[in-house]
Order: sequence, then structure tokens, then C-alpha cells
Amino acid sequence: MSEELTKKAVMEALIFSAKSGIEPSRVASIIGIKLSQVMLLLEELEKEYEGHEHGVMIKSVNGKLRFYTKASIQSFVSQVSVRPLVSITETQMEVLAVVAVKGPLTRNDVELIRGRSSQSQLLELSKMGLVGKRKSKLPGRPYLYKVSSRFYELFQVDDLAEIVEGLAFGEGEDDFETSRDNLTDNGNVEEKINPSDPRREGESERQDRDLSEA
Amino acid sequence: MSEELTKKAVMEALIFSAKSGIEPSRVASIIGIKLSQVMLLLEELEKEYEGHEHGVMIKSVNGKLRFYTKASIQSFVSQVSVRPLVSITETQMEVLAVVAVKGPLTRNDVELIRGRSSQSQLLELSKMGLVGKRKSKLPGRPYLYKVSSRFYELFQVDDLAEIVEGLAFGEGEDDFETSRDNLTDNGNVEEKINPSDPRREGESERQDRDLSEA
Amino acid sequence: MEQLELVFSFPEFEGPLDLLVYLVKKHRVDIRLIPITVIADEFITHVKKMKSLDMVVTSDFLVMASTLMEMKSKALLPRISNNEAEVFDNQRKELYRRVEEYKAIKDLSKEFRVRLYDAYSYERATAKPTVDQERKEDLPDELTEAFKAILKETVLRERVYTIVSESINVEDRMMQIEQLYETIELHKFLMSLESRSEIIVSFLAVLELLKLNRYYLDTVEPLTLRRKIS
Repeated sequence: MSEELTKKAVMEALIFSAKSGIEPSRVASIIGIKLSQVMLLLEELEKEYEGHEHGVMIKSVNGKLRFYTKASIQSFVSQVSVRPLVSITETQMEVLAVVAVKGPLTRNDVELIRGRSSQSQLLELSKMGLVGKRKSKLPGRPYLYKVSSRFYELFQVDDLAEIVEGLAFGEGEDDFETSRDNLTDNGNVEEKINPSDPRREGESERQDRDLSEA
Repeated sequence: MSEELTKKAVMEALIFSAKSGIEPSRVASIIGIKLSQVMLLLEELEKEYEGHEHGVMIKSVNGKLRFYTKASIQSFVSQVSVRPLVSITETQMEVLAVVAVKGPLTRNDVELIRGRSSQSQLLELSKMGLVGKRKSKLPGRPYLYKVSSRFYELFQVDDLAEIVEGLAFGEGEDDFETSRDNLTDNGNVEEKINPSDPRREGESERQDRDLSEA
Repeated sequence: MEQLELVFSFPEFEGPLDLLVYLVKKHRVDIRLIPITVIADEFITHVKKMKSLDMVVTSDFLVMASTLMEMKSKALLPRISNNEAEVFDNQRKELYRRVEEYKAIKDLSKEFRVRLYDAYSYERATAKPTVDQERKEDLPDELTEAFKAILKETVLRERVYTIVSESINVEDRMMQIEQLYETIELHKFLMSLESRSEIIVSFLAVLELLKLNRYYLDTVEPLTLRRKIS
């Protein structure tokens, strides 16, 4: 059966399906041809995909061949592959705001401020990489939450503390006073939350947005 | 910039890079063209990749377009990409079939159809991520079970209706000839299921086997 | 000898329906053509054989056996009323329907098995998105400045723990914006909103729209978002 497909076709399939790319030498050994022949076929394949009728192209990174989408259409591609934020709900936002302004603080603190459970929101925000946590030294060693560097990057509000500080935020509201100091401290929280890229998950979960032609 | 690439090229890139595939309607909304135009382009693209000079092809799974390597070169591809076999026993498969065609339904419904207890199978199928459940509004709030998107993915099913079509559900059709052999073939497949099958997450699926020849 | 033969040709049955499907199949005709008395007899004979072979006969089998016996006796009754006849007929039809349905399920599970193995012939083929480092999540300065200023103003007006009952997410807001505005004067727009979280959601929506190239930012004061004409 496989005789029907050309060697170039097999090479194409190998490059497309190898998760972390594949070396030309390995292509050669799998197909059972010489490396020099692989390089020739590769050149052909590369040329083909360079054409404007293809949206992907071959790149060699660290000696491994992989297909990449072309940079010029990144704005389209990023819509299916990079989507961490669109799914933020308003309650998650609210929790994020609390953590941004008052963190580091425990889940319990968040819930006291909001007057309701915030567990799922904190979890989701962690997954999105917007909130980080670390173990505290408080009794029971609860986690302390604060916004991550990704949050700062995204909002470009590394001087959030400064913003809030100047505000008549907590007239007579003690707990707000105390929180001011917290904000300046954004050093030592480990932002490590998400073992796998949060985008990955977000992507598969996304439903169709229907923004077609309004 | 992106004007240089054709719409078909963008579509190609979208299908290749969307982690869990992409619906034609979403392609339409991202590129900003009509669905009918997407379908035309898709047909072209499919035809192109069908040719023997290509090792990959487009398939639709659960309504989402994806590229797959062609079956005829599996022996090559399997050397760079290994998927652990998912083992499903005969009775589990039977319960899965019930849930697929009759779901969402309660455990009790499943048991009525099968004429026997199905609890452990439902539990196992849930663990494998092939069946999902949610609370119903029925008295006693029993769970309702239905097949998950992972089911579609694993079985590479686009539309269940296609599979079910030939089978007699309800109406008395004489399809007896075809099924004569059913019972004799009892090749019980007892492969073990890896509870923490990484593929559950979707794309992170298969690890590359490291066969790199030294 | 007969015993031995039996063991070999005797499949194990998952349940009574499984056995019924098997029995019907042996007749090679539509189940509706087989009299209930025949089915009942065969079923009971088989259950007896199962017992004699020390096979596990669960209560499901016994329940089905007694149902069939009851149906058989009804079928043999010389005279029954119209009403009874109808009830019996329905009962019979229901049994046949169940057997057929179960058979279809079994066929489907075979089909699933084939599909599952078939699926292993195809491997996902993917391409990695090229990430343009430059504009990953860079926002125009003007935009963030505007956002910060507005955030500041609302913080003044509002407590952080204000609980907002309405719930809108970024996606919905994007859609609203696209439907409602050709151009948006950013400051005015954001200031018209009630709560801080609504402002943040709206701001994120604006960001997304910019990233998706649906709008572009006109940085001549006042900061304005304009729809892209494609």
C-alpha cells in the first residue's frame, strides 16, 4: 500500500506527526534511504511549502525539522492557539481585582472581602496564570495568593501599587490600610502554578465565537 | 502582510495549528469569509492533500477539521509517534454504545436497556474520560451520562449518526444476516488502562518515543 | 459427550437479553416471526443447561425466565378477553423491541471496536504556531495609560469588594462592542461603565479586538478605537 505514496509524502507525514520535530538522519533511517536523498527531498518539500498557497512551512530548530505556521498570518493563528483571556468571567475579574489590590492574601481573606466562596475563581485564575500562590506560615499553612508577573505584563501595571496607594481608598477602612504594604511586595511569590501552558487548555475549551459579519 | 498568503493557506494553517481541530464556521469567522466559501476552499484543500505526493490528509472529527497522517504509511509514522493502546472490555464497549446512542440517560436507563447492572462500567468509562455525567432534574437527581468529546477524539468519530444509521434501533428491520457472527467472536480485549493516560488532556497526547539512533 | 460439545459451543451470556439475542439469531429470522412459546421454551432450556454446567445464573436470568413463562402461558390460554389480549400483545412487542434494541447495541459496540482500532492508523499532524515575540502581549502605551487612569478614577468611586450581580464575560463584551460601535472613544466608553470589574472586562475585550485585528487604535487624542475595514 505504502508504495502508492511517494517518499516525500512519507517524510512530510513524519515531520508533521513527530511531536517535537525530527532529525533528517532519523527520517533517513525510518524510510530507509540515504541522508543525502533526504536532504534533496527536504529541499523540494521546503520549496513547495514556501509558496503563498501554503500557510505552514518547515523550519529546522536545534537540528529537528518541524512545521510552523507562517509568521505573516500570526494574527489569525493566534486566535486558535493563544487564547488565555477571553474566557474570564466577571466574578473571576472581581476576584482578580481583590487579589491585585490586597494580595498576598489567603483564600479565606478573599472570601471575607467578597462575602462568598471564591475557590473556583482562584483556581481558574491560577490556571490562566494570572494569579500565583505560595504556602504561608500561618496556622494550617494556607496558600497566599497574589497576582503573577504575567498579570503585570498583561496589564502593564507593574506600578499598580502606586496607583492604589495614592487613592483615598480606605477612609476609615482599616483592612485597606494594611494592605498597602502588601502591594509593594511583589518579590518572592513563586508564580509557578501551571505545569502545562494554560493556553493549551483554554484552547480546547473554547467554543465558537460567532463574530462573523455583524 | 497576510494578503500575500491565500485564504486557503490561512485555512490550512488554522487546521494544522488548532490544538483540537477547528470547525469550518470558526474558520469562516476568523478569516472573515462566508461558510460556503470555506467549504469550497476546504474541498480544494482536501483534494490536494489526497494526492499521493502528500502524507497527510484532512479528517473531520466531532465536527472539527484536523490533519492526520495517512493510514497506508502508519508503519513509518508509528516510529515517531506512539500512542498507548486504550483498552476497553466488551461489556464496557457495550455500555459505551448504549450511552452513545441513547444518551444523555441515567444509569437506570442503561441498566434497563442492557438488562443488567452497569455501574462499574459507567465508572470505568468515566475514569477513562469517555463518558461524562451531570446531575439531572429528575426526582432524586440522578446523574445523566453522555459520551464526551474525548470519545469522539479517540474513536475519530465525526458524527455518530453515520455509524448508527445502518443499525436497527427500534424499528424492526431484518438486519439479522449481518449480525450472525456477533456472539462467536468474543475476542476479549483485556489490555490495561492507564488511569493517568496523558492523552486525556487532548493534544499533549503521545510522547515521542526516543528511538534516535545513536 | 453431549456435555462436552455443549461446553464448547456454549457461549457465556452477559445477561438474559444477551441470551435472547443469541437464541433469536439461531433461528435466522426476524424475532417477530418466532412465537413467544418457542422463545420461552428455548430460553428456559438454556438456563437449565447453564445451571447444569455450573455457570453463574444471575437473578436477571430467573426474572426473565419467569416473565417468559408467564407470557407463554398467556399465549396458550384458549380464551382471553380483548383487553387481556391487548395487554399481552403490548408485552410481547415490548420484549421484542428490547431484544432488537439490545442486538443493535451489540452490533454498535462491535462497530466501535473496529473504529477504535482503525483510529490507530491515523496520527494527528500538527504545526506549531510561530510566535512573533515582538507583539506577544504588548499593548500600546497610550492604551494602558488610559486604562490606568480610568481604573484610578473608579477605584476612587468604588470599593474593591463591591459585588456585581450582572455577569458579563470578555467574549460577550467583545460581541457587544462589535455590534454597537464603529468607533469608540476609549475614555468616554470606559468611564460610562459602572463597576471596576466591568471596566476591566471591557478593557480586556478592547485588547482582544485589537489583537484580533478587528479594530485599530487611533492614537490622536482623544484615544479612539476604529473598526478595521477588511
